[in-house]
Amino acid sequence: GCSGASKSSVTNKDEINVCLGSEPQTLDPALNSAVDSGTVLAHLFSGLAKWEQDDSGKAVLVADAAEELVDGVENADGTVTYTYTLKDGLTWSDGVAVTAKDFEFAWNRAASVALAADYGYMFDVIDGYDEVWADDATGNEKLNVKATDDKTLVVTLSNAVPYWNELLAFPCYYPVREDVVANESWATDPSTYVSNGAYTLTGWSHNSLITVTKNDNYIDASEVTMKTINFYLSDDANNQLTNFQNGSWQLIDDVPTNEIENLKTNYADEFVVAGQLGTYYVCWNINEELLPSTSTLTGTEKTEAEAEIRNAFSLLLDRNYVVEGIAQGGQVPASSFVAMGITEADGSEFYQNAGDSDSYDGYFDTSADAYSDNCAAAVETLKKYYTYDESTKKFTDVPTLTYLYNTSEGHKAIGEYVQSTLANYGVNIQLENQEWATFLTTRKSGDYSIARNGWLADYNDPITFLDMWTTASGNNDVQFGKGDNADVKAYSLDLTSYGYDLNVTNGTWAETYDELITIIKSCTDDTVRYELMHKAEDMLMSTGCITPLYFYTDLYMVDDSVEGFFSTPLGFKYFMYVTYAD
Amino acid sequence: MSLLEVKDLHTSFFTDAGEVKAVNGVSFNLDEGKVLGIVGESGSGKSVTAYSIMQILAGAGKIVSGSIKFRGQELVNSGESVMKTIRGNKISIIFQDPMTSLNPTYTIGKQLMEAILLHTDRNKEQARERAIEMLQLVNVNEPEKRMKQYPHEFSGGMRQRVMIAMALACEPDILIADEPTTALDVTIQAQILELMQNIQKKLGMAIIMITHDLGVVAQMCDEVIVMYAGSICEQGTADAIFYNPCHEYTKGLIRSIPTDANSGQRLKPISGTPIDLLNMPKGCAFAPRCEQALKICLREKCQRMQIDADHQAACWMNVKKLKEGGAINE
Amino acid sequence: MSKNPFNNQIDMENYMADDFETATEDEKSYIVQMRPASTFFKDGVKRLLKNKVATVCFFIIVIITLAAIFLPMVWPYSYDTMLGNTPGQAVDSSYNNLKPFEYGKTELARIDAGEKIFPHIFGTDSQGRDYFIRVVYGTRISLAVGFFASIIVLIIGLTIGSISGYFGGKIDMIIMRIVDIIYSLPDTLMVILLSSVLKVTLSTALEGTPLEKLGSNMISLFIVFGLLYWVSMARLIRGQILSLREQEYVLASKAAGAKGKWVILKHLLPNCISLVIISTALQIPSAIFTESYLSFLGLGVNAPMPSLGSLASDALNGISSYAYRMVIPAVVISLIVLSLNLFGDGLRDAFDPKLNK
Amino acid sequence: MNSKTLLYILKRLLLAVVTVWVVITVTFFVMHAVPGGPFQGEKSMTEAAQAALEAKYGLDKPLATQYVTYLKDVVTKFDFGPSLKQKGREVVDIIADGLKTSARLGLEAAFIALIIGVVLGSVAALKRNSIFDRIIMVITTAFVSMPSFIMGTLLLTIFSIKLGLFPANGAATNGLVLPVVTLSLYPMAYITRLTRSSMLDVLGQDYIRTARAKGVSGVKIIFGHALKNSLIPVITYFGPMLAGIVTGSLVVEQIFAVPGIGRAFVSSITNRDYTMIMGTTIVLATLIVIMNLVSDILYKIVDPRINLD
Amino acid sequence: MSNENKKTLVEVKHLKEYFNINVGAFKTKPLKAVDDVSFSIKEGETLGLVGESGCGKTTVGRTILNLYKPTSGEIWFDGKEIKTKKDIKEFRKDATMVFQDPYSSLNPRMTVSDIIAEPLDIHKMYKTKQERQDRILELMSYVGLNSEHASRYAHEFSGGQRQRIGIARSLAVDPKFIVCDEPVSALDVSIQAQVINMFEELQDKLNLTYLFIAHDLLVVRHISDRIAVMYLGKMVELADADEIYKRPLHPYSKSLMSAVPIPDPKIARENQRIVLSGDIPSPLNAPSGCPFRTRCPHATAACAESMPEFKEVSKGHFVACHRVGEIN
Ligand SMILES: Nc1ncnc2c1ncn2[C@@H]1O[C@H](COP(=O)(O)OP(=O)(O)OP(=O)(O)O)[C@@H](O)[C@H]1O
Ligand SMILES: Nc1ncnc2c1ncn2[C@@H]1O[C@H](COP(=O)(O)OP(=O)(O)OP(=O)(O)O)[C@@H](O)[C@H]1O
Ligand SMILES: [Mg+2]
Ligand SMILES: [Mg+2]
Repeated sequence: GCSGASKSSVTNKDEINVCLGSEPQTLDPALNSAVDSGTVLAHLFSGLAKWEQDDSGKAVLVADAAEELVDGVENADGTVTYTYTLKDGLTWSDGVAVTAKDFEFAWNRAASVALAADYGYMFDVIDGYDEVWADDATGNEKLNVKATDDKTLVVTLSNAVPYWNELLAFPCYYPVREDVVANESWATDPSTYVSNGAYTLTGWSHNSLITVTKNDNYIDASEVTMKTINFYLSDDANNQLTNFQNGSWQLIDDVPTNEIENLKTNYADEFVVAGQLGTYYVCWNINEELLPSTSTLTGTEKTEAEAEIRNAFSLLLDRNYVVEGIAQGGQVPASSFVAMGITEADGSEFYQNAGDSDSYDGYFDTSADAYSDNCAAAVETLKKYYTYDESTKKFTDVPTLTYLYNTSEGHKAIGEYVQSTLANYGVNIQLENQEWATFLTTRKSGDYSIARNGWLADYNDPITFLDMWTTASGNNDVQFGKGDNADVKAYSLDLTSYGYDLNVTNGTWAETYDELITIIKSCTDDTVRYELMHKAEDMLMSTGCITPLYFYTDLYMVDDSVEGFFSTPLGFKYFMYVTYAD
Repeated sequence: MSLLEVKDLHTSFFTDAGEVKAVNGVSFNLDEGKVLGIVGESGSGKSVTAYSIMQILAGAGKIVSGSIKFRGQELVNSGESVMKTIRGNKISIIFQDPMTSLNPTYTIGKQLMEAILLHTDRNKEQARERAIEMLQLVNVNEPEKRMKQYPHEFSGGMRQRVMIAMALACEPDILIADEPTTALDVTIQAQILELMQNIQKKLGMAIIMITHDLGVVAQMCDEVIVMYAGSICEQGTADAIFYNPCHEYTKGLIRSIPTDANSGQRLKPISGTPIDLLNMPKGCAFAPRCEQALKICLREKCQRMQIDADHQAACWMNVKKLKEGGAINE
Repeated sequence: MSKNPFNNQIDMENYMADDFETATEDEKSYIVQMRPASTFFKDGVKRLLKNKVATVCFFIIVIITLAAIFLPMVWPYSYDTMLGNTPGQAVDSSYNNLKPFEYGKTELARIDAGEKIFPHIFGTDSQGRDYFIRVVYGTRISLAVGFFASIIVLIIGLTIGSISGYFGGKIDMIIMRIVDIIYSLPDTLMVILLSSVLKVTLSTALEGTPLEKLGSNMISLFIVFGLLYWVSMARLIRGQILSLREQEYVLASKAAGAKGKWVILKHLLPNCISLVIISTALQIPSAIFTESYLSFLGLGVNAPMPSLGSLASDALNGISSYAYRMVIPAVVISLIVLSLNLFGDGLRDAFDPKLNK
Repeated sequence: MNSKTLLYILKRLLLAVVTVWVVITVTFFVMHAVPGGPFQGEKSMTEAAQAALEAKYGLDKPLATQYVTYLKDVVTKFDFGPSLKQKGREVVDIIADGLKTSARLGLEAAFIALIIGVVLGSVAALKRNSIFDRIIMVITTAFVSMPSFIMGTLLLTIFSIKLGLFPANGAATNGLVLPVVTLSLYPMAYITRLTRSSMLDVLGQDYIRTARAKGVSGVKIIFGHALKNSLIPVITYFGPMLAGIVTGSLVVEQIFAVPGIGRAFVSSITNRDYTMIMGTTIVLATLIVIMNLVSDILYKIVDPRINLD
Repeated sequence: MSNENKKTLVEVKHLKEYFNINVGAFKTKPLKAVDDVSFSIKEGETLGLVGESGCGKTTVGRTILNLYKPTSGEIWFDGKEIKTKKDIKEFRKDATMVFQDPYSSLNPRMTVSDIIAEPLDIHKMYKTKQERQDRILELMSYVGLNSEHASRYAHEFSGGQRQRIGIARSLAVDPKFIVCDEPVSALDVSIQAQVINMFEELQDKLNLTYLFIAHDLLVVRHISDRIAVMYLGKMVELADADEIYKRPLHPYSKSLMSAVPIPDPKIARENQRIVLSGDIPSPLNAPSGCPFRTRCPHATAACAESMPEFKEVSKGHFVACHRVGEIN
């Protein structure tokens, strides 16, 4: 880099110092739900599949502990069975051989009620999961996974799952050994920590440093170039940047927003913006009254009016500014909910196929040129419902709304932007800042009018963005089908053209959207499935309750002497193949 | 040569409100083995005179002019190094309030030994023995045990005795006792005074006894100085002062004490309030309160004049009497 | 010595006869004038004015306070207007992060066209808001927080402290144990709890009042102050009352038949006043500190309203590029706190001379 | 005398236990009254999973039952339970871990502050109203007037980024230098001012005059006679201050990435890690109470007049 | 100076005042500050009360005024026992107090007129502002204060003037009885005489009755009709002023009288002082029997056995000593 500050070059070429975040809550693969600790786990464990970089620099999935990644066999009842053979010579870091039984044990453990892991639902694709979590479950129910012998693992899924291989590479699918995890705190101390991957855990000084060291018994040890990785633990962006700038750390995963502009110029080669599967959006409480008190609209009319109003407000926001002026991390303005990077069966981007316009992607035009027209259109729409004072060019009777966000510089800035922009049109918005846990509770219980929101995909499939909006979903922050909205019959859906027996006009959310998601989940025809998913997104977007702002990116800084480093769309970073340039 | 010669001493405090002339031209001599009493009302500069001799004035206080000679050696402006050898060694002082004059956080023993260690070449053990000896001298029972105790475990009288022991530890030539019994009870006061008399007889040192209690002066002193507003208004032997006061203030003072003689009658107090040192009048400081005040008293200070061989006073009334042809002494 | 001492001591000829006439009472009283009447308060103020540092500090505080109150009324920019954000047009990000005295694009164009544009003295922040006026507003908020919080602390502390000190015994014992307990409670947790509990109750109560802009966080901050930080004030007052109630004038009042309330109101509290003023002067900085600490945790004022603490902690997030954005509020905080501290010290020296021998 | 002191300590300890118990009780119920729970995330768990976890940690029981169980475990087994967030770790271990660093940091800062503060304060008092005194007073007032996050950032920018003298990471070698300095400046300045004013007070006392009259002079008066007496207000301040900074300072720990208890505590609060909150509160309260006791006893040692009642 | 035929105004019977003092961590012990004291004062009379520091003089004075609740014993005023709250309230208008320390007994935040009028304010003893003002001026002229002093603060006055303010305050409610607790001890000899004169003048003018506490025997003797001597909470002797001064019977009174420094060098030189050895015992650990026995030159074993009775040995002369007959 051509930075102003002096930066010492790396002294120990066998070692890389990185910082991905603060103290992980766990290094138990089954319990883990965070990306930073997931990265550490990816170095410590070897699942049936893993990510590697292909020649073009793209991250791809390859077989890891398994001999190869196989295709599933469809059974008569619609379930799909995969049979994996483990490679020879797999061992745990304590020398014991890795067997298929370990996988079977690990998966059942991760999905169990007893563990109640955050990501237990990642196993819901496997046959038997529903029985494990049934209300009348005894605790002895098992997933349909069987180790037929030491080397062979047979797993049956409820139906074909396009992202199955990706799941296999996910930390919660890593194997663990029964005798090791019998000790509840096995994963907190290097002395009891047993893993089967490229590295072993050699040091963990809590809240400051996790050290992993190359495992020479690892089956692909020869490919692993980096001897030691020090994962420093810090959650302060300034602190991270300082350590990067003075050369202590070679990679940091967070930078202070206000420094980005300068970093982009001063550290052009080292400042990296990578794609990430996620969307930042503003979410509206569907039950919040938006119409002026003088309005006489009721029922369906009211619902539709409010949807129109929300969509109009959405058009007033300058997403290019949000991305370039506020977030500044190379994010992409979003006009649909399912994130950029989520691909369809043919490899095309889902978001590019969203909406029905040919001239732009998504549901409205986010290009800078279109902004003025969008605003004008929005104002016209709003005039239908609110009084417009032509002299001041402001609406006078829009009810005061509250924008809820959780404590963070970036969220605050966006909130302030939204407030300031809408204020230009006479819309009064109060900002309310809540501390994280309180915020989550408030948002989940629907105790807000507008809230900042965001969603990161767990795997590359649109369904991860869509099934969260079913009535009963815990992530249904908009409150679709809840509260007053439960009885609103304003949604229509006709799937007869796809061969499904579903045709509802003016039904409730539960009668339409929930049904749609159920159908998508059991659909095995890729083309139809993606079309149905677009339909679901159309439904979501038409309510106006989801105002997408931008698609997330992953910002990090990596020393320019580092070679062989790569990261996946889900944000996992790989240091095992790193070497230093001279 | 006298043991101590104080000549035209002026000491002031430089405060926010202005210069407080606490001592205003005080001169006296002290001979070996004598007891000199200094009396005067509160604030008349008795203590400041004593502190000036020791040069332990508080921060804002300064000796403005004058000379203090100890055995012919000039002490004013002699510097800390000289004073260090004088204080506690050649001249010692006992303070008015024994309650606050001992450091509450150190044992009696430590405080007693400090001066001994400082001024003699005794070692610790010897200093301890000397301290115990001194405690015995001032009638403190169980001195060994007392050495280890703290001041708050002592009664007022005992503390004052400790102060005396401390002052006498190095056998000083002069002991200044600044109202040593004011804070004490009558019977305890009697004890202390008797003790001081005995020790004075035994050791033969000179004592400057500061008090405003004329009774104490009558009992203890050979010679008496009467102070008012920082100046000496009368000086003489005890008998001269008591039986032939030649200054209106001294007269008023003696009149206002309730005695056998005036019991059953109204007292004849000095009227008015004490002088404000910040607003000193041009003439005699006592004039505003003086019933006999003459016109000249308001205008001009009277010099100190010899009445008798061993009696001096500074009062215009004497001049008037003389002028009218009478004698001063009746 | 000579037998007739006077002859050689005084030259009698120098004096006129009437010099030796008795002076009249008037002549005497002419000499002793009483010093001009002055009260304890006047004396204190006099001493305070003599203390140059304290006086200067007092004027700094006054100037800062006046500026915080009146500048926003005349300033051409407002604390929450994003200069680049005009309706119907894409946001002009050239207004963001302006350096001091720089102008945005359209402003430059207008200047070229001959218009006079008021400068952005401290530049703008990352959102294109005039930083100077934000600092002024921040000062206003921080001062208000300091002031109100101290008042709350004062009222509660004074009441509880004087009750505890005056009645003593069991009441005192119980209150002092409560004080111990409050000292040990985790205040971050309390702040979070109170903000969330109070949010619900307050936000409806506040609706439409000027306090609404401050946000419930701020109001709960005041309440938290009231509930948690009164303890040191109460202790202080209690100590003072404990010693005051032993004064003989209290006894004199009781001997005249006075009851508890009379004694507290007429004798004890008036004699605590200087202590109260002083510790309030010193309490304000601590409230400002606490607010800035809470801003650091994200529990301060509601955006976009700034406080000095939130300005500084926001600026941390760009410290190497825009260090001055942190330095300015930091300097203002330090200036206020420094002035208040020095002024408080001066007050103490002036009104409580025994603490300053 | 000795048995009296012992009895006093016993009585105070008893009171301390009561105080800590009340703190536990208040914190426990407050904590549960705060919205949000430990098993929340950006991605919501299914209700079944949440219920399973709550059952696992006993959070499904009535609050009163939970409270009784918790108290019983703490009192009888000294068991603070497992952390609800840091899976597999015991609260005791986490606290011990964090306290190790925080205590070192705090102790170093506190003692540096004490020593420098007392010396500077004494010297300032001795040279009262001199230039030296003025400079000390202005500088210390400035230190007292600067929030620690500003001070910390300033030091970090100067010494770590610009000069590169010290690492910005608390876990590195020499990593604690800057945090210690940051942490010690405020108490140092405070102690300096405290010492100065109480020293001036003591210097005006009669017993100092006595010492001078004995022939003791200058420096010996300050350090031999006045210092001990003027330490009393310093002790009052020092005890709770020590307890305060030994139990971690969030701001400093955050700025310098120090793995201390302060950060752990605040994050346990924002995470609603109930057991961790309780554990830390207990430790903190105990420390404060004990430090208060210790400073009262120190009092007695310095000032024999004080009656321990 | 005979008060024989005057009526008794104040009567104290077997007054006890014990303070509970913390000793050790949980124990308290009664400190017998006043232990069974009886006396009476006639109207217009001055009873002097002397004794060493801590012997309970102040406590007697305060307990009579009900500033401390008596542990036991009776207080009669003007033929009525003072018992109920109402009695006390009324009593407060008839009996007041002058304090030792003219500095701490005046509130520094109040003007002279407010200080003087405080009792009036408390008892609401005036109807109009003017009435109050007139009364204040009247009181000030009683004690020789200038009316222009009314709006000043106490700290601007000298000790003697302050004490006048205090006295004016105590006169505000037109009392019959004043407890003077060492009112001149803090004053200079020359000022002391002014104040003593004033007390005497006021007594003549207003027919006041005083309980005059002091440790300066010369003063007490000058002002008192009768003198009571206390030692360690007990009354040891009570007689006419001249009688006790010239013929003290109790060994403690004897030493007390002889210890007074006489401001006359000749007498002082000849005076045979009885100097007691030893210190005053702490009232917490008072000696058994006669409290004075530890310092008494005449003490015998019997003295340790029982407290001698306080009995009248000649007309109006009470003593509490086992050996009163033998040693004189
Ligand atoms: N530190 C000081 N600062 C200012 N003025 C002082 C100081 N010490 C003494 N004075 C003034 O000097 C004058 C003389 O005081 P000094 O103590 O000598 O009186 P004194 O005769 O000893 O009285 P007392 O009998 O009360 O001890 C007093 O008016 C006093 O106000
Ligand atoms: N409020 C109180 N609580 C406890 N003890 C007290 C109280 N008031 C007085 N005492 C104790 O009672 C005893 C008698 O005190 P008192 O003040 O009556 O003595 P005194 O004769 O007036 O002494 P002095 O001459 O010093 O004024 C003393 O030992 C004193 O310590
Ligand atoms: Mg004196
Ligand atoms: Mg008394």
